[in-house]
Amino acid sequence: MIDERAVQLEIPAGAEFVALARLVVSAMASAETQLSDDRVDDLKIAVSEACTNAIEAHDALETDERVLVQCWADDDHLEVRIEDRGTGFDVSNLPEHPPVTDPERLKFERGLGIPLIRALVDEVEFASSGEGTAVRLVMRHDEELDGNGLRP
Amino acid sequence: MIDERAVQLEIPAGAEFVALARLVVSAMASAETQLSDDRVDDLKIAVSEACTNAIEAHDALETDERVLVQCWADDDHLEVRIEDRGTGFDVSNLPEHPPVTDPERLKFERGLGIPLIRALVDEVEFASSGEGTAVRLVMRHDEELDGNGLRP
Amino acid sequence: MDLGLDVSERNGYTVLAVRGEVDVYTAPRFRERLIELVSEGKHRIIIDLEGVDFLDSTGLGVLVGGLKRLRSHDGDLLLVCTQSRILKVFEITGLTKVFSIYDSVDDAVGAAS
Amino acid sequence: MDLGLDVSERNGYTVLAVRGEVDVYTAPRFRERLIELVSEGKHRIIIDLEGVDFLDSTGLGVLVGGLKRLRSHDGDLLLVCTQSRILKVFEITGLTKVFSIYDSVDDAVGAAS
Ligand SMILES: Nc1ncnc2c1ncn2[C@@H]1O[C@H](COP(=O)(O)OP(=O)(O)O)[C@@H](O)[C@H]1O
Ligand SMILES: Nc1ncnc2c1ncn2[C@@H]1O[C@H](COP(=O)(O)OP(=O)(O)O)[C@@H](O)[C@H]1O
Repeated sequence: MIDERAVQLEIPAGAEFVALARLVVSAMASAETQLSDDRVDDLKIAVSEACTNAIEAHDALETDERVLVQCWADDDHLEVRIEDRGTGFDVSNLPEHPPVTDPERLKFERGLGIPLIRALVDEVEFASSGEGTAVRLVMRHDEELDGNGLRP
Repeated sequence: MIDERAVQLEIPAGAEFVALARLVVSAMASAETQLSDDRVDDLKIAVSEACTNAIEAHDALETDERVLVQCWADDDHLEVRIEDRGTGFDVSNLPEHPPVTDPERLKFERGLGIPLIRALVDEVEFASSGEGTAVRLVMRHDEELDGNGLRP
Repeated sequence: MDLGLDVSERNGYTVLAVRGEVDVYTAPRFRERLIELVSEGKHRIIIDLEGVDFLDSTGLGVLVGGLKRLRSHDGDLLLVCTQSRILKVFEITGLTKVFSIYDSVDDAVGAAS
Repeated sequence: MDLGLDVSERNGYTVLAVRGEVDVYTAPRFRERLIELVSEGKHRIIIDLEGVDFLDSTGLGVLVGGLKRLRSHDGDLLLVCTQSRILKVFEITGLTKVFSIYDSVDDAVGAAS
Protein backbone atom coordinates (compact mmCIF):
# COMPACT_ATOMS: atom_id res chain seq x y z
CA MET A 1 0.00 0.00 0.00
CA ILE A 2 2.38 2.67 1.22
CA ASP A 3 5.49 2.94 -0.87
CA GLU A 4 8.70 1.93 0.86
CA ARG A 5 10.24 5.19 -0.25
CA ALA A 6 7.49 7.16 1.46
CA VAL A 7 8.16 9.68 4.15
CA GLN A 8 5.65 9.52 6.95
CA LEU A 9 4.87 12.27 9.43
CA GLU A 10 2.65 11.57 12.40
CA ILE A 11 1.35 14.60 14.26
CA PRO A 12 -0.92 15.12 17.24
CA ALA A 13 -4.32 16.49 16.17
CA GLY A 14 -3.43 20.06 17.13
CA ALA A 15 -3.68 23.20 15.03
CA GLU A 16 -0.03 24.06 15.72
CA PHE A 17 1.17 21.02 13.74
CA VAL A 18 -0.43 21.84 10.39
CA ALA A 19 2.52 24.09 9.53
CA LEU A 20 4.85 21.13 10.06
CA ALA A 21 2.85 19.01 7.60
CA ARG A 22 3.12 21.81 5.03
CA LEU A 23 6.85 22.08 5.67
CA VAL A 24 7.53 18.38 5.16
CA VAL A 25 5.39 18.06 2.04
CA SER A 26 6.82 21.20 0.51
CA ALA A 27 10.40 20.03 1.19
CA MET A 28 9.59 16.72 -0.48
CA ALA A 29 7.85 18.45 -3.38
CA SER A 30 10.64 20.99 -3.86
CA ALA A 31 13.15 18.17 -4.16
CA GLU A 32 11.16 17.07 -7.21
CA THR A 33 12.66 19.15 -9.97
CA GLN A 34 9.68 18.41 -12.19
CA LEU A 35 7.30 20.38 -9.97
CA SER A 36 7.39 24.14 -10.38
CA ASP A 37 7.39 26.41 -7.32
CA ASP A 38 3.83 27.48 -8.12
CA ARG A 39 2.62 23.93 -8.04
CA VAL A 40 4.47 23.26 -4.80
CA ASP A 41 2.60 26.26 -3.35
CA ASP A 42 -0.70 24.82 -4.62
CA LEU A 43 0.06 21.48 -2.99
CA LYS A 44 0.93 23.21 0.30
CA ILE A 45 -2.51 24.81 0.39
CA ALA A 46 -4.24 21.50 -0.39
CA VAL A 47 -2.27 19.74 2.36
CA SER A 48 -3.09 22.52 4.78
CA GLU A 49 -6.81 22.23 4.02
CA ALA A 50 -6.81 18.45 4.39
CA CYS A 51 -4.84 18.55 7.66
CA THR A 52 -7.08 21.29 9.04
CA ASN A 53 -10.15 19.18 8.31
CA ALA A 54 -8.48 16.12 9.85
CA ILE A 55 -7.68 18.01 13.02
CA GLU A 56 -11.15 19.50 13.27
CA ALA A 57 -12.63 16.03 12.83
CA HIS A 58 -10.56 14.86 15.81
CA ASP A 59 -11.54 17.87 17.91
CA ALA A 60 -15.17 16.94 17.39
CA LEU A 61 -14.46 13.51 18.89
CA GLU A 62 -12.18 14.78 21.64
CA THR A 63 -9.90 11.87 20.85
CA ASP A 64 -6.14 12.05 21.12
CA GLU A 65 -5.59 9.94 18.04
CA ARG A 66 -3.02 11.25 15.65
CA VAL A 67 -3.00 12.42 12.06
CA LEU A 68 -0.80 10.66 9.53
CA VAL A 69 0.73 12.40 6.54
CA GLN A 70 2.49 10.23 3.98
CA CYS A 71 4.32 11.56 1.00
CA TRP A 72 6.17 9.90 -1.80
CA ALA A 73 7.50 10.67 -5.21
CA ASP A 74 6.78 8.28 -8.03
CA ASP A 75 8.17 8.31 -11.56
CA ASP A 76 5.58 10.72 -12.83
CA HIS A 77 3.79 12.12 -9.80
CA LEU A 78 3.99 13.12 -6.19
CA GLU A 79 1.42 11.63 -3.88
CA VAL A 80 0.30 12.74 -0.42
CA ARG A 81 -2.08 10.85 1.85
CA ILE A 82 -3.65 12.46 4.91
CA GLU A 83 -5.31 10.03 7.28
CA ASP A 84 -7.34 10.79 10.37
CA ARG A 85 -9.40 8.82 12.90
CA GLY A 86 -12.05 11.50 13.16
CA THR A 87 -15.79 11.49 12.61
CA GLY A 88 -15.76 10.81 8.90
CA PHE A 89 -18.14 12.56 6.51
CA ASP A 90 -20.06 12.14 3.30
CA VAL A 91 -18.12 13.95 0.61
CA SER A 92 -20.95 13.52 -1.92
CA ASN A 93 -23.30 15.37 0.41
CA LEU A 94 -21.58 18.63 1.33
CA PRO A 95 -23.78 21.74 1.67
CA GLU A 96 -24.05 23.91 -1.44
CA HIS A 97 -23.22 27.57 -0.99
CA PRO A 98 -25.05 30.41 -2.72
CA PRO A 99 -23.11 31.82 -5.68
CA VAL A 100 -20.48 34.42 -4.77
CA THR A 101 -22.51 37.18 -6.38
CA ASP A 102 -25.33 36.59 -3.91
CA PRO A 103 -25.06 38.80 -0.78
CA GLU A 104 -26.15 35.72 1.18
CA ARG A 105 -22.78 34.26 0.30
CA LEU A 106 -21.26 36.27 3.11
CA LYS A 107 -23.02 34.05 5.61
CA PHE A 108 -20.56 31.31 4.77
CA GLU A 109 -17.14 31.70 6.27
CA ARG A 110 -16.47 28.03 5.81
CA GLY A 111 -16.78 25.27 3.27
CA LEU A 112 -14.02 26.65 1.04
CA GLY A 113 -11.44 23.97 1.89
CA ILE A 114 -12.58 21.08 -0.28
CA PRO A 115 -13.30 23.28 -3.34
CA LEU A 116 -9.77 24.67 -2.98
CA ILE A 117 -8.27 21.18 -2.77
CA ARG A 118 -10.17 20.11 -5.89
CA ALA A 119 -8.98 23.14 -7.82
CA LEU A 120 -5.34 22.97 -6.75
CA VAL A 121 -4.27 19.36 -7.19
CA ASP A 122 -4.35 17.13 -10.24
CA GLU A 123 -6.22 14.34 -8.55
CA VAL A 124 -8.01 13.98 -5.22
CA GLU A 125 -9.75 11.04 -3.63
CA PHE A 126 -11.65 10.93 -0.34
CA ALA A 127 -12.25 7.68 1.51
CA SER A 128 -14.32 8.25 4.61
CA SER A 129 -16.17 6.08 7.09
CA GLY A 130 -17.06 6.08 10.78
CA GLU A 131 -13.45 5.06 11.39
CA GLY A 132 -12.03 8.21 9.89
CA THR A 133 -10.97 9.72 6.60
CA ALA A 134 -8.14 9.30 4.13
CA VAL A 135 -7.50 11.99 1.55
CA ARG A 136 -5.22 11.19 -1.36
CA LEU A 137 -3.69 14.10 -3.27
CA VAL A 138 -1.77 13.66 -6.50
CA MET A 139 0.40 16.20 -8.29
CA ARG A 140 1.55 15.00 -11.69
CA HIS A 141 4.93 16.14 -12.90
CA ASP A 142 4.85 19.15 -15.15
CA GLU A 143 6.51 17.21 -18.00
CA GLU A 144 3.66 14.75 -17.94
CA LEU A 145 1.14 17.58 -18.06
CA ASP A 146 2.89 19.15 -21.02
CA GLY A 147 2.66 15.81 -22.78
CA ASN A 148 -0.54 13.92 -23.37
CA GLY A 149 -1.81 14.48 -19.84
CA LEU A 150 -2.84 10.85 -19.43
CA ARG A 151 -3.37 9.69 -15.87
CA PRO A 152 -0.81 7.20 -14.66
CA MET B 1 7.08 5.69 26.29
CA ILE B 2 6.62 8.15 23.45
CA ASP B 3 4.77 11.22 24.50
CA GLU B 4 1.33 11.63 22.95
CA ARG B 5 2.32 15.16 21.97
CA ALA B 6 5.33 13.84 20.04
CA VAL B 7 5.81 14.42 16.38
CA GLN B 8 7.14 11.39 14.58
CA LEU B 9 8.93 11.34 11.26
CA GLU B 10 9.66 8.07 9.53
CA ILE B 11 12.14 8.21 6.67
CA PRO B 12 13.65 5.65 4.33
CA ALA B 13 17.29 4.98 5.16
CA GLY B 14 18.57 7.23 2.38
CA ALA B 15 21.06 10.09 2.59
CA GLU B 16 18.62 12.46 0.89
CA PHE B 17 16.25 12.31 3.88
CA VAL B 18 18.61 13.57 6.58
CA ALA B 19 17.84 17.17 5.61
CA LEU B 20 14.15 16.45 6.23
CA ALA B 21 14.90 15.21 9.75
CA ARG B 22 16.86 18.39 10.44
CA LEU B 23 14.02 20.49 9.06
CA VAL B 24 11.35 18.88 11.24
CA VAL B 25 13.43 18.98 14.42
CA SER B 26 14.49 22.56 13.83
CA ALA B 27 10.89 23.64 13.17
CA MET B 28 9.83 21.98 16.42
CA ALA B 29 12.78 23.46 18.30
CA SER B 30 12.24 26.95 16.87
CA ALA B 31 8.64 26.87 18.08
CA GLU B 32 10.10 26.54 21.58
CA THR B 33 10.70 30.12 22.54
CA GLN B 34 13.00 29.01 25.34
CA LEU B 35 15.61 27.67 22.95
CA SER B 36 17.90 30.24 21.36
CA ASP B 37 18.69 30.09 17.64
CA ASP B 38 22.24 29.01 18.44
CA ARG B 39 21.02 26.05 20.40
CA VAL B 40 18.57 25.12 17.68
CA ASP B 41 21.55 25.10 15.30
CA ASP B 42 23.48 22.86 17.72
CA LEU B 43 20.58 20.44 17.90
CA LYS B 44 20.31 20.36 14.09
CA ILE B 45 23.92 19.21 13.85
CA ALA B 46 23.43 16.52 16.51
CA VAL B 47 20.30 15.24 14.73
CA SER B 48 22.16 15.24 11.42
CA GLU B 49 25.01 13.19 12.92
CA ALA B 50 22.68 10.67 14.53
CA CYS B 51 20.58 10.26 11.36
CA THR B 52 23.70 9.91 9.22
CA ASN B 53 24.95 7.12 11.49
CA ALA B 54 21.52 5.46 11.44
CA ILE B 55 21.42 5.50 7.67
CA GLU B 56 24.96 4.20 7.35
CA ALA B 57 24.10 1.39 9.75
CA HIS B 58 21.22 0.40 7.45
CA ASP B 59 23.40 0.61 4.36
CA ALA B 60 25.72 -1.92 5.93
CA LEU B 61 22.83 -4.37 6.29
CA GLU B 62 21.28 -3.58 2.91
CA THR B 63 17.92 -3.59 4.62
CA ASP B 64 15.05 -1.36 3.62
CA GLU B 65 13.97 -0.76 7.19
CA ARG B 66 13.23 2.81 8.04
CA VAL B 67 14.62 5.37 10.44
CA LEU B 68 12.33 6.89 13.07
CA VAL B 69 12.76 10.41 14.39
CA GLN B 70 10.58 11.43 17.31
CA CYS B 71 10.52 14.87 18.79
CA TRP B 72 8.62 16.38 21.62
CA ALA B 73 8.72 19.40 23.85
CA ASP B 74 8.37 18.92 27.57
CA ASP B 75 7.97 21.59 30.25
CA ASP B 76 11.68 22.13 30.59
CA HIS B 77 13.33 20.38 27.68
CA LEU B 78 13.10 19.28 24.10
CA GLU B 79 13.76 15.63 23.39
CA VAL B 80 14.63 13.90 20.13
CA ARG B 81 14.90 10.14 19.64
CA ILE B 82 16.50 8.65 16.54
CA GLU B 83 15.88 4.94 16.10
CA ASP B 84 17.32 2.60 13.51
CA ARG B 85 17.24 -1.11 12.77
CA GLY B 86 20.85 -1.21 11.69
CA THR B 87 23.86 -3.21 12.85
CA GLY B 88 24.13 -1.71 16.31
CA PHE B 89 27.51 -0.86 17.88
CA ASP B 90 29.36 -0.66 21.16
CA VAL B 91 29.44 2.99 22.13
CA SER B 92 31.87 2.30 24.98
CA ASN B 93 34.35 0.85 22.56
CA LEU B 94 34.83 3.43 19.80
CA PRO B 95 38.32 3.86 18.34
CA GLU B 96 40.41 6.62 19.91
CA HIS B 97 41.88 9.14 17.52
CA PRO B 98 45.34 10.67 17.88
CA PRO B 99 45.24 14.21 19.30
CA VAL B 100 44.60 16.90 16.73
CA THR B 101 48.14 18.23 17.06
CA ASP B 102 49.51 14.91 15.80
CA PRO B 103 50.03 14.87 12.00
CA GLU B 104 48.67 11.31 12.12
CA ARG B 105 45.30 12.89 12.95
CA LEU B 106 44.83 13.60 9.27
CA LYS B 107 44.37 9.91 8.64
CA PHE B 108 40.97 10.14 10.26
CA GLU B 109 38.27 11.66 8.14
CA ARG B 110 35.64 10.04 10.26
CA GLY B 111 34.70 9.45 13.87
CA LEU B 112 33.83 13.08 14.52
CA GLY B 113 30.06 12.57 14.70
CA ILE B 114 29.61 11.19 18.20
CA PRO B 115 32.08 13.66 19.78
CA LEU B 116 30.11 16.46 18.12
CA ILE B 117 26.80 15.12 19.42
CA ARG B 118 28.23 14.89 22.95
CA ALA B 119 29.51 18.45 22.81
CA LEU B 120 26.38 20.01 21.31
CA VAL B 121 23.45 18.66 23.30
CA ASP B 122 22.75 18.78 27.03
CA GLU B 123 22.20 15.07 27.37
CA VAL B 124 22.74 12.10 25.09
CA GLU B 125 22.03 8.42 25.58
CA PHE B 126 22.79 5.54 23.23
CA ALA B 127 20.96 2.24 23.46
CA SER B 128 22.30 -0.23 20.94
CA SER B 129 21.95 -3.95 20.30
CA GLY B 130 21.93 -6.36 17.40
CA GLU B 131 18.41 -5.11 16.71
CA GLY B 132 19.46 -1.55 16.11
CA THR B 133 20.22 1.67 17.90
CA ALA B 134 18.24 4.38 19.66
CA VAL B 135 19.85 7.73 20.33
CA ARG B 136 18.15 10.11 22.75
CA LEU B 137 19.10 13.77 22.60
CA VAL B 138 17.95 16.31 25.16
CA MET B 139 18.13 20.08 24.97
CA ARG B 140 17.15 21.76 28.21
CA HIS B 141 15.47 25.12 28.00
CA ASP B 142 17.76 28.07 28.39
CA GLU B 143 15.86 29.32 31.45
CA GLU B 144 16.56 26.06 33.18
CA LEU B 145 20.23 26.30 32.30
CA ASP B 146 20.43 29.81 33.68
CA GLY B 147 18.88 28.49 36.88
CA ASN B 148 20.30 25.67 38.95
CA GLY B 149 21.00 23.46 35.93
CA LEU B 150 19.49 20.42 37.62
CA ARG B 151 18.55 17.60 35.33
CA PRO B 152 14.83 17.02 34.99
CA MET C 1 4.95 30.14 14.15
CA ASP C 2 4.84 33.91 14.09
CA LEU C 3 1.91 35.95 12.89
CA GLY C 4 2.57 39.66 12.72
CA LEU C 5 -0.38 42.04 13.15
CA ASP C 6 0.54 45.71 12.92
CA VAL C 7 -2.06 48.43 13.17
CA SER C 8 -1.63 51.95 11.82
CA GLU C 9 -3.86 54.83 10.72
CA ARG C 10 -3.99 56.28 7.21
CA ASN C 11 -6.38 58.96 5.95
CA GLY C 12 -9.23 57.91 8.19
CA TYR C 13 -8.59 54.24 7.49
CA THR C 14 -7.23 51.71 9.95
CA VAL C 15 -4.57 49.59 8.28
CA LEU C 16 -4.00 46.08 9.63
CA ALA C 17 -0.79 44.70 8.13
CA VAL C 18 -0.56 40.93 8.40
CA ARG C 19 2.79 39.12 8.27
CA GLY C 20 3.58 35.40 8.22
CA GLU C 21 1.39 32.35 7.77
CA VAL C 22 -2.38 32.48 8.23
CA ASP C 23 -3.72 29.01 8.95
CA VAL C 24 -5.91 27.19 11.46
CA TYR C 25 -3.33 27.84 14.19
CA THR C 26 -2.77 31.55 13.67
CA ALA C 27 -6.21 32.57 12.31
CA PRO C 28 -7.83 32.91 15.76
CA ARG C 29 -5.39 35.70 16.69
CA PHE C 30 -6.08 37.42 13.37
CA ARG C 31 -9.85 37.11 13.88
CA GLU C 32 -9.67 38.47 17.44
CA ARG C 33 -7.59 41.47 16.42
CA LEU C 34 -10.06 42.31 13.66
CA ILE C 35 -13.07 41.99 15.98
CA GLU C 36 -11.25 44.15 18.54
CA LEU C 37 -10.70 46.90 15.98
CA VAL C 38 -14.33 46.85 14.92
CA SER C 39 -15.52 47.03 18.51
CA GLU C 40 -13.16 49.99 19.07
CA GLY C 41 -15.22 51.75 16.44
CA LYS C 42 -12.83 51.31 13.51
CA HIS C 43 -15.26 50.71 10.69
CA ARG C 44 -13.06 51.53 7.72
CA ILE C 45 -10.35 48.91 7.63
CA ILE C 46 -7.67 48.07 5.10
CA ILE C 47 -6.05 44.66 5.48
CA ASP C 48 -2.59 44.63 3.98
CA LEU C 49 -1.70 41.06 2.93
CA GLU C 50 1.61 41.89 1.26
CA GLY C 51 3.62 40.35 4.11
CA VAL C 52 1.63 37.11 4.12
CA ASP C 53 3.63 33.99 3.17
CA PHE C 54 0.76 31.56 3.32
CA LEU C 55 -3.03 31.80 3.47
CA ASP C 56 -5.57 29.01 3.25
CA SER C 57 -9.36 28.83 3.61
CA THR C 58 -9.16 29.49 7.34
CA GLY C 59 -7.68 32.89 6.51
CA LEU C 60 -10.33 33.49 3.87
CA GLY C 61 -12.94 32.74 6.54
CA VAL C 62 -11.51 35.44 8.80
CA LEU C 63 -11.68 37.96 5.97
CA VAL C 64 -15.24 37.03 4.98
CA GLY C 65 -16.26 37.26 8.64
CA GLY C 66 -14.61 40.67 8.93
CA LEU C 67 -16.32 41.99 5.81
CA LYS C 68 -19.71 40.79 7.07
CA ARG C 69 -19.15 42.40 10.47
CA LEU C 70 -18.07 45.72 8.94
CA ARG C 71 -20.95 45.82 6.48
CA SER C 72 -23.36 45.40 9.36
CA HIS C 73 -21.82 48.62 10.74
CA ASP C 74 -22.05 50.31 7.34
CA GLY C 75 -18.28 50.09 7.27
CA ASP C 76 -15.79 48.98 4.68
CA LEU C 77 -13.10 46.33 4.39
CA LEU C 78 -10.48 46.72 1.65
CA LEU C 79 -7.66 44.33 0.86
CA VAL C 80 -4.15 45.00 -0.39
CA CYS C 81 -2.56 42.09 -2.23
CA THR C 82 -0.35 41.71 -5.29
CA GLN C 83 1.10 38.27 -4.64
CA SER C 84 -0.18 35.88 -7.28
CA ARG C 85 -0.10 32.83 -5.00
CA ILE C 86 -2.39 34.60 -2.52
CA LEU C 87 -4.63 36.12 -5.20
CA LYS C 88 -5.07 32.64 -6.61
CA VAL C 89 -7.05 31.41 -3.59
CA PHE C 90 -9.37 34.43 -3.88
CA GLU C 91 -9.89 33.68 -7.55
CA ILE C 92 -10.60 29.97 -7.11
CA THR C 93 -13.15 30.62 -4.39
CA GLY C 94 -14.78 33.48 -6.28
CA LEU C 95 -13.94 35.92 -3.50
CA THR C 96 -12.34 38.39 -5.92
CA LYS C 97 -15.96 39.30 -6.65
CA VAL C 98 -16.72 39.87 -2.99
CA PHE C 99 -13.65 41.86 -1.94
CA SER C 100 -12.12 45.04 -3.32
CA ILE C 101 -8.46 44.18 -3.76
CA TYR C 102 -5.83 46.90 -4.35
CA ASP C 103 -2.17 46.95 -5.29
CA SER C 104 -1.10 49.14 -2.38
CA VAL C 105 -2.43 50.85 0.72
CA ASP C 106 -2.17 54.17 -1.17
CA ASP C 107 -4.32 52.81 -3.99
CA ALA C 108 -6.89 51.52 -1.52
CA VAL C 109 -7.10 54.83 0.33
CA GLY C 110 -7.19 56.75 -2.96
CA ALA C 111 -9.92 54.62 -4.52
CA ALA C 112 -12.05 54.78 -1.41
CA SER C 113 -11.98 58.51 -0.74
CA MET D 1 18.70 20.06 -1.81
CA ASP D 2 21.07 22.34 -3.61
CA LEU D 3 24.80 22.41 -3.12
CA GLY D 4 26.56 25.18 -4.98
CA LEU D 5 30.18 24.64 -6.01
CA ASP D 6 31.72 27.59 -7.85
CA VAL D 7 35.32 27.56 -8.96
CA SER D 8 37.37 30.69 -9.69
CA GLU D 9 41.04 31.68 -9.82
CA ARG D 10 42.67 34.26 -7.59
CA ASN D 11 46.39 35.12 -7.44
CA GLY D 12 47.52 31.61 -8.24
CA TYR D 13 44.97 30.08 -5.92
CA THR D 14 41.91 28.11 -6.96
CA VAL D 15 38.90 29.24 -4.97
CA LEU D 16 36.09 26.74 -4.43
CA ALA D 17 33.05 28.59 -3.07
CA VAL D 18 30.56 26.27 -1.42
CA ARG D 19 26.90 27.23 -1.01
CA GLY D 20 24.07 25.45 0.77
CA GLU D 21 24.01 22.46 3.09
CA VAL D 22 26.92 20.05 3.34
CA ASP D 23 25.76 16.72 4.75
CA VAL D 24 25.87 13.01 3.97
CA TYR D 25 23.73 13.59 0.87
CA THR D 26 25.63 16.48 -0.68
CA ALA D 27 29.17 15.71 0.60
CA PRO D 28 29.97 13.20 -2.17
CA ARG D 29 29.57 15.92 -4.83
CA PHE D 30 31.78 18.25 -2.80
CA ARG D 31 34.41 15.53 -2.36
CA GLU D 32 34.39 14.67 -6.08
CA ARG D 33 34.79 18.29 -7.13
CA LEU D 34 37.74 18.70 -4.79
CA ILE D 35 39.42 15.52 -6.02
CA GLU D 36 38.81 16.66 -9.61
CA LEU D 37 40.53 19.99 -8.95
CA VAL D 38 43.53 18.30 -7.37
CA SER D 39 43.87 15.88 -10.26
CA GLU D 40 43.72 18.85 -12.67
CA GLY D 41 46.88 20.04 -10.95
CA LYS D 42 45.32 22.69 -8.72
CA HIS D 43 47.37 22.27 -5.60
CA ARG D 44 46.75 25.61 -3.92
CA ILE D 45 43.10 25.66 -3.01
CA ILE D 46 41.00 28.03 -0.95
CA ILE D 47 37.62 26.72 0.16
CA ASP D 48 35.20 29.55 0.81
CA LEU D 49 32.59 28.41 3.32
CA GLU D 50 30.83 31.78 3.70
CA GLY D 51 27.80 30.61 1.70
CA VAL D 52 27.39 27.40 3.70
CA ASP D 53 24.16 27.16 5.71
CA PHE D 54 24.88 23.85 7.36
CA LEU D 55 27.93 21.65 7.81
CA ASP D 56 28.28 18.51 9.88
CA SER D 57 31.03 15.93 10.39
CA THR D 58 30.55 14.56 6.88
CA GLY D 59 31.61 17.97 5.58
CA LEU D 60 34.54 18.08 7.98
CA GLY D 61 35.58 14.69 6.62
CA VAL D 62 35.68 16.05 3.07
CA LEU D 63 37.87 18.96 4.20
CA VAL D 64 40.24 16.73 6.16
CA GLY D 65 40.46 14.40 3.16
CA GLY D 66 41.19 17.36 0.88
CA LEU D 67 43.92 18.71 3.13
CA LYS D 68 45.57 15.29 3.33
CA ARG D 69 45.45 14.90 -0.45
CA LEU D 70 46.90 18.37 -1.05
CA ARG D 71 49.67 17.93 1.51
CA SER D 72 50.73 14.76 -0.27
CA HIS D 73 51.20 16.99 -3.34
CA ASP D 74 53.03 19.62 -1.30
CA GLY D 75 50.02 21.79 -1.85
CA ASP D 76 47.92 23.92 0.44
CA LEU D 77 44.29 24.06 1.53
CA LEU D 78 43.04 27.26 3.15
CA LEU D 79 39.55 27.88 4.51
CA VAL D 80 37.49 31.05 4.57
CA CYS D 81 34.87 31.15 7.29
CA THR D 82 33.51 33.80 9.66
CA GLN D 83 30.16 32.23 10.58
CA SER D 84 30.22 31.32 14.26
CA ARG D 85 27.90 28.34 13.85
CA ILE D 86 30.27 26.80 11.30
CA LEU D 87 33.44 27.73 13.20
CA LYS D 88 31.95 26.04 16.24
CA VAL D 89 32.17 22.56 14.69
CA PHE D 90 35.83 23.16 13.84
CA GLU D 91 36.50 24.24 17.41
CA ILE D 92 34.73 21.32 19.07
CA THR D 93 36.59 18.80 16.92
CA GLY D 94 39.94 20.54 17.38
CA LEU D 95 40.20 21.13 13.64
CA THR D 96 40.90 24.85 14.11
CA LYS D 97 44.40 23.60 14.94
CA VAL D 98 44.64 21.63 11.72
CA PHE D 99 43.26 24.18 9.25
CA SER D 100 44.25 27.75 8.51
CA ILE D 101 40.98 29.65 8.63
CA TYR D 102 40.70 33.19 7.25
CA ASP D 103 38.08 35.93 7.34
CA SER D 104 38.01 36.45 3.58
CA VAL D 105 39.47 35.13 0.35
CA ASP D 106 41.63 38.27 0.21
CA ASP D 107 43.01 37.58 3.66
CA ALA D 108 43.75 33.98 2.73
CA VAL D 109 45.57 34.97 -0.47
CA GLY D 110 47.42 37.74 1.35
CA ALA D 111 48.55 35.56 4.23
CA ALA D 112 49.72 32.80 1.92
CA SER D 113 51.75 34.80 -0.56
N1 LIG E 1 -11.34 14.72 7.35
C1 LIG E 1 -12.63 15.04 7.60
N2 LIG E 1 -13.31 14.40 8.58
C2 LIG E 1 -14.60 14.70 8.87
N3 LIG E 1 -15.30 15.65 8.20
C3 LIG E 1 -14.68 16.32 7.20
C4 LIG E 1 -13.32 16.06 6.86
N4 LIG E 1 -12.98 16.88 5.82
C5 LIG E 1 -14.09 17.61 5.56
N5 LIG E 1 -15.10 17.29 6.39
C6 LIG E 1 -16.45 17.88 6.40
O1 LIG E 1 -16.65 18.58 5.22
C7 LIG E 1 -16.98 19.94 5.48
C8 LIG E 1 -16.44 20.86 4.41
O2 LIG E 1 -15.03 20.93 4.48
P1 LIG E 1 -14.25 22.16 3.86
O3 LIG E 1 -14.71 22.34 2.46
O4 LIG E 1 -12.80 21.94 4.06
O5 LIG E 1 -14.75 23.41 4.68
P2 LIG E 1 -14.65 23.74 6.23
O6 LIG E 1 -13.63 22.82 6.83
O7 LIG E 1 -14.27 25.18 6.26
O8 LIG E 1 -16.02 23.50 6.77
C9 LIG E 1 -16.41 20.19 6.86
O9 LIG E 1 -17.10 21.22 7.53
C10 LIG E 1 -16.62 18.85 7.54
O10 LIG E 1 -17.93 18.73 8.03
N1 LIG F 1 23.37 4.13 14.78
C1 LIG F 1 24.50 3.44 14.64
N2 LIG F 1 24.46 2.14 14.27
C2 LIG F 1 25.59 1.40 14.14
N3 LIG F 1 26.82 1.90 14.34
C3 LIG F 1 26.94 3.19 14.71
C4 LIG F 1 25.80 4.02 14.89
N4 LIG F 1 26.23 5.24 15.28
C5 LIG F 1 27.57 5.18 15.33
N5 LIG F 1 28.01 3.94 14.99
C6 LIG F 1 29.42 3.48 14.93
O1 LIG F 1 30.21 4.41 15.60
C7 LIG F 1 31.23 4.91 14.75
C8 LIG F 1 31.56 6.35 15.09
O2 LIG F 1 30.49 7.20 14.73
P1 LIG F 1 30.76 8.74 14.47
O3 LIG F 1 31.49 9.28 15.65
O4 LIG F 1 29.46 9.37 14.16
O5 LIG F 1 31.72 8.81 13.24
P2 LIG F 1 31.54 8.27 11.76
O6 LIG F 1 30.10 8.02 11.54
O7 LIG F 1 32.11 9.37 10.92
O8 LIG F 1 32.37 7.02 11.69
C9 LIG F 1 30.68 4.71 13.36
O9 LIG F 1 31.70 4.58 12.41
C10 LIG F 1 29.91 3.40 13.51
O10 LIG F 1 30.75 2.30 13.41
